[in-house]
Amino acid sequence: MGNALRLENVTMQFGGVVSVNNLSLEVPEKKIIALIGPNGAGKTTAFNCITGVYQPTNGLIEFMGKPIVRNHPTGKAAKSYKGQNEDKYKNEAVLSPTPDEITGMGIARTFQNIRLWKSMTVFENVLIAKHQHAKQTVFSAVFRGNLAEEKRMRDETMALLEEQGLDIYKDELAVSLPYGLQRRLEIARALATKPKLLLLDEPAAGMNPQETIELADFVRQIRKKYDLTVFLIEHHMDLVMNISDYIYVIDFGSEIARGIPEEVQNNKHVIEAYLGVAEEAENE
Amino acid sequence: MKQKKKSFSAVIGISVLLLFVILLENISALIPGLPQVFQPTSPLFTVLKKAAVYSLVAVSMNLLNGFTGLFSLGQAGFMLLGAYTYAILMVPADQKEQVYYLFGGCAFDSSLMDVLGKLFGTSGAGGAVSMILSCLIALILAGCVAGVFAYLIGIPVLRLKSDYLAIATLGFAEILRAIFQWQKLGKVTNGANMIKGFPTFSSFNITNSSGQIVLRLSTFVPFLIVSLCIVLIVLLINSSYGRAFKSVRDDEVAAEAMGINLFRHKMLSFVISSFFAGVGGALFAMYVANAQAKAFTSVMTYEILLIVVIGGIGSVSGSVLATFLYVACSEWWLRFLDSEQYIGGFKVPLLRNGFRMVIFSIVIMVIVLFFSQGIMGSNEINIGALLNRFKKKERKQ
Amino acid sequence: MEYVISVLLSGISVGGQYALIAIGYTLVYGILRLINFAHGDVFMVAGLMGIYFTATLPISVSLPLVIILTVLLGFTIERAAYKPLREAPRMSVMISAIGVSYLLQNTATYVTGGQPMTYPDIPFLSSTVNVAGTHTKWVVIITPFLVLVLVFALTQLINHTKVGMAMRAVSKDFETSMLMGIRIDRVISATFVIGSALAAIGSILFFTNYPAITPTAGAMPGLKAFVAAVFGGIGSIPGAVIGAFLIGICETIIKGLPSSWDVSVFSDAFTFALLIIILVFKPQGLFGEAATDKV
Amino acid sequence: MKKITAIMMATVLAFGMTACGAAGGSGAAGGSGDTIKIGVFEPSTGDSASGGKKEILGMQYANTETPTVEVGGKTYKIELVMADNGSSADKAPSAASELVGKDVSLVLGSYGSGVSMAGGPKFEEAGLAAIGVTCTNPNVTAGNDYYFRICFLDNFQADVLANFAMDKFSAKKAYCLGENGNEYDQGLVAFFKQVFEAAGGEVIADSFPTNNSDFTSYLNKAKSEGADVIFTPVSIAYAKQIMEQANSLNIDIPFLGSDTLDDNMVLEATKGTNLKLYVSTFYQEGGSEAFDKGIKDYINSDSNAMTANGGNDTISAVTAMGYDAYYVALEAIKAAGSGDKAAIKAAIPNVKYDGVSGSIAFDAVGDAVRDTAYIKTADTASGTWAFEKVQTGSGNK
Repeated sequence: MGNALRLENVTMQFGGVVSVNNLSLEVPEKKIIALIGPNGAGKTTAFNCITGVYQPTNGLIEFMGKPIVRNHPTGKAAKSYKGQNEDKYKNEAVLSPTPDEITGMGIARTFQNIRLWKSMTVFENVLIAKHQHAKQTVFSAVFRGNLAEEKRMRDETMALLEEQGLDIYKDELAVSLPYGLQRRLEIARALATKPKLLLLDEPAAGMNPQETIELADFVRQIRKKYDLTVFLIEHHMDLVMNISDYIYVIDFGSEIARGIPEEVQNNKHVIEAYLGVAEEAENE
Repeated sequence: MKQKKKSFSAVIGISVLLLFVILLENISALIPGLPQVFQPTSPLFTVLKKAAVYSLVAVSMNLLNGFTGLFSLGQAGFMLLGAYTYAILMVPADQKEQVYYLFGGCAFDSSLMDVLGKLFGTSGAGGAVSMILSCLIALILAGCVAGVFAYLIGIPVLRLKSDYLAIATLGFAEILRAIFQWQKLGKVTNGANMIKGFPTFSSFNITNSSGQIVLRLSTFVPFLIVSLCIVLIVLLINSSYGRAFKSVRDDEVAAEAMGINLFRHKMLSFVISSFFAGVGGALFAMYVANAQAKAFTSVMTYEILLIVVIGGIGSVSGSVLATFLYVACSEWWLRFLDSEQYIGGFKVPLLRNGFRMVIFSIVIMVIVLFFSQGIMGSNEINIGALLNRFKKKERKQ
Repeated sequence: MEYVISVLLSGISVGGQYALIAIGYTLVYGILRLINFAHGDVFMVAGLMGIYFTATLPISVSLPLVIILTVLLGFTIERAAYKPLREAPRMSVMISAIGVSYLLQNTATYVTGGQPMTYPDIPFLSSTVNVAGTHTKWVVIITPFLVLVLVFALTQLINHTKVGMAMRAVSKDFETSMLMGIRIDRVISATFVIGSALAAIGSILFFTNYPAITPTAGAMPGLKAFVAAVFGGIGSIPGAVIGAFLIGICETIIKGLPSSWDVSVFSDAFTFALLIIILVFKPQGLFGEAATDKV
Repeated sequence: MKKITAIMMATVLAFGMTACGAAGGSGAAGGSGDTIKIGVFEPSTGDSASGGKKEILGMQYANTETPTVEVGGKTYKIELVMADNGSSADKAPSAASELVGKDVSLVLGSYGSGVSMAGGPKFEEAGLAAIGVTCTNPNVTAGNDYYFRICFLDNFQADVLANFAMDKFSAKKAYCLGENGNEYDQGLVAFFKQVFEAAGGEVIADSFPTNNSDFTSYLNKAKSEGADVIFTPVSIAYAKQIMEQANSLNIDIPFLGSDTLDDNMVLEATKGTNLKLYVSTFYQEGGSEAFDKGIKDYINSDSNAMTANGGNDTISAVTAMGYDAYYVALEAIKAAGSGDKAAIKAAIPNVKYDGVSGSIAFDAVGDAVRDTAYIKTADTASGTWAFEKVQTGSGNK
């Protein structure tokens, strides 16, 4: 099987600060891959490049074998560019889709600091994620021209909530849920966009060990059930080692190691740069 | 099931309201000797008409500010576009010479009504048809012109964030006003002069052959049009698109990540809101019986914004309720503060011209500071629920 | 030539007066992220106070009194209308500002009876002078220099005093400053005090030059000063000053264009068009810092 | 719960107020036994408040002078009912219906044409006659059978001033400055241009945006273009500003002003300067000694009246016009033989009255038949108006 996602020489530079430096990685289809690294290593920035929140300064991102993001430094950015390979993509067209276009292609994500729609109920939170695939125009929506479509969206949402065990909360405000359920709701919302690739940004942050174990099972379950590829950022070493098929480690924006969990666990660089910090994080 | 019941009771509620308005308007003809308030010339009806018009504009602003979270202050500008579109299209050909007296006539020498008049006739039932039809077409066109301009303006400004968007839209409204007042465009806009002579709400009163009014519809018509528009806005808000607007308001980043095209949805909301502001502007022109750019200042936008806030940002029924209270207070109930009053032999101090507006602005400040949620918060009046409550009470008794 | 000089002169003086108001906007916006719509009206009230005080008191007493009371007004507005809404959404605060502006204008209408009031002659400032063949008031000549002096003093204050440092910290990061033990309320009050004092001085200069005051006299200068602040990059004092001078000069040049073009009516519209262009192409203004959203 | 309480309060307030309004309305209707009410439709807030208040002053003085009218052997007390139209077209209709609701017999006002045009349809609908005092736009009375006026029209005034400019200064080049979007300013400028250019002169027309305060560019432009006269038919606040700035620029070109400039605020600005200001107006102080003395005593005895007049006792022409309007109203009531509004409306066209501002009669459209205007000049040394001449229009040459 091919790669669901492939990053090639991705560099993200803010002014003089290089957040992601020449990052290349592969996320094979139907696998669970993790991206780890200490705080400020550039993990979330890498996610933001993939999901279109940021436009990388240089590099190429492919999804399902097709290039979706491509850029090379120009103008002011070219002068201050500190990364490598700035000429590699010079002659190719710049691709810079907006986040919603990327979601439309089949990549969905969750956020490090949960971003649910606060004034809306659990049901609505998931229902809105169905909006982009709805077959209706403003007119048909206003004049209720396509009630079947609306019903289909509602039914699918309900089914999804039932699967996630969130149906009993459906009319409650999303923010009133306990923390763990909010995380789960965010994942459910992401699933509602019918993704092929799911990006999880620190799904276990703030969870206790018991919840973390549950989460690991949950991630495996949904991966299987929805036939997904999962790419996640995590601090919890237990979780990462437990569920990942393959791990990339970055620090200061650059890759320092990669491999299957056992390899990474014993890697000298990783222990130096990372594990100490991770333990501190766990001790918190 | 629940949804159906809700919409059913809403339809009933609105029909009852409209019937009530017709009745109220004609009650003085049915029962003689009623107090002055019920006479057709009483301020009650003026206030009702103005409030109806303003409530549409307030709801349209709420759609943008309250439901989509776009802080726009361009409402007066879009009203201006609507008012002028309606006015320019509707001034009858034989009045143009008089109205555009400074410019020796208008650039267009015919009007919508004249065109339709040729089709349906100009008197009797044919005249009525051509009048009503041309009014409707002009209203829709008024909205469309405002909508198209909103689209053009939106391309650059909708990328701006909160306050910047507010100040940019405010600026656009001011620019529009300056353009419409420009004497060089006088052949079209009548420059600084007002355009008048077009059909107003009173034109909808049904008269008999000797010119006497048989059935008054001058308050009913704005109510009808406005309720229709507000129903459409509510339907939009409760549709998939409305939910998408709300998600943009709550969290843009999350909305975008969930596949909602920010720009497209903001633009949609902006254009739709402006469309209804344009219709509102045309109705406003019908209410004041003229169109003049001078009226559409930023003060007007602020007034509407205050109404939205008083009613509750994110509540349609709140906006409507607040409009009626606001207009009635500022234009009717508080007027006594403007003239000297005596209680017994005692002259109440401070009361003189201008005092009304001072009190009024203090009231507004109190509401903004202490009831920052407004009258309704983000809740809606639910007619069905109200009815149920009544039923329960009855049962208890 | 004479004509060109006179246009430039009035442009510079208008710009200087906008600058003094614009600083108030830019300081407040820098810290509270609030467009203080009432600022222009505070400016108008300062003008009215000038009229009422000079009617009974000598100028040497009344002008300082105007500045003190304007400062007090600015302080009170902040405490009464903005402070209670510190936790509320930004839109509510802005609406509160609009409400204050409404209140000030209506009260002014009530007090003055809607009459245009005449600002008194201030010795020296009001007397005329002949510059290169054009007559003008001394105030026109003095304004730009006074502005530069005040701006210099202000930058010293902001860069070298404790309050100034706190102000800079708060404008960079509101929450963190709070956590670092900076007394936010004091800093905000200080901002309003400085802004109002400058508005009061601005009002003395402005109304000496344009002596008729109506209740809406503050609205337009206020809005333009805000545009100037945005133009220069909100939060940046030199930016606001340069923006104000640019807008003042552009505006008078447009007004001074030949009548046959009939474009002078667009002098205000031009200001707004400029604002929109700046916002679209360089949202952070000429000297502002670009803000990035954290995701 | 809080929400519900708020709604309840609002509803109670609404109903309470409606009841109040109702009670007030009916009370007024009942009390009309020996009182006749005259509505005063004037701005006391907004841009034209200053002029509006001075006009009211004339009416109030006339009312204290002649508080009763004898009709059919019975003495009726005259009561003035004020309604503030806020100088804006959107507030005017409700102010108009406020008057209609108070059951007045006829209406006087307004200062400013825009508000008169916006309020006019309300009066027409109610069958209530209105006598415009100083609304000079042709469109006020045209197309409205119920609007009359006792002042001359814009085109007449512009005509007079253009002739004066050519007669007195042999002017060849005139610089005209008006506010953008103000129909009064722009109308006068346009008519002035017509007459002046027809007589072989050259006109440079310019406009400034609303709320402008810097006029130095415009004045310098006039100077550098070599204008012989500067025509500034602007409202009081702008006129004052222009005079002050012209003084500091040492402009020695004569200024021509319309009736709005006949105001003691403007006069004050010219005191002690070298400015030459000529205004056309309805009334010249000294025209009627009895009136002059009476109104001065009235102003000096009442602090409110003093404030309304701008703090001194110089008589504005609008005050004299307000005074005359009151007496025209009394004549109309006498001619009608009752306080009935329809009878009064029918009587007005035939009313003839010799007022302090000249003799007043109405033509077929409802406009006053006037063929002369007073031109007066500001005596800068003493700060008073000096009579210049009586000027007729080109039609009388």
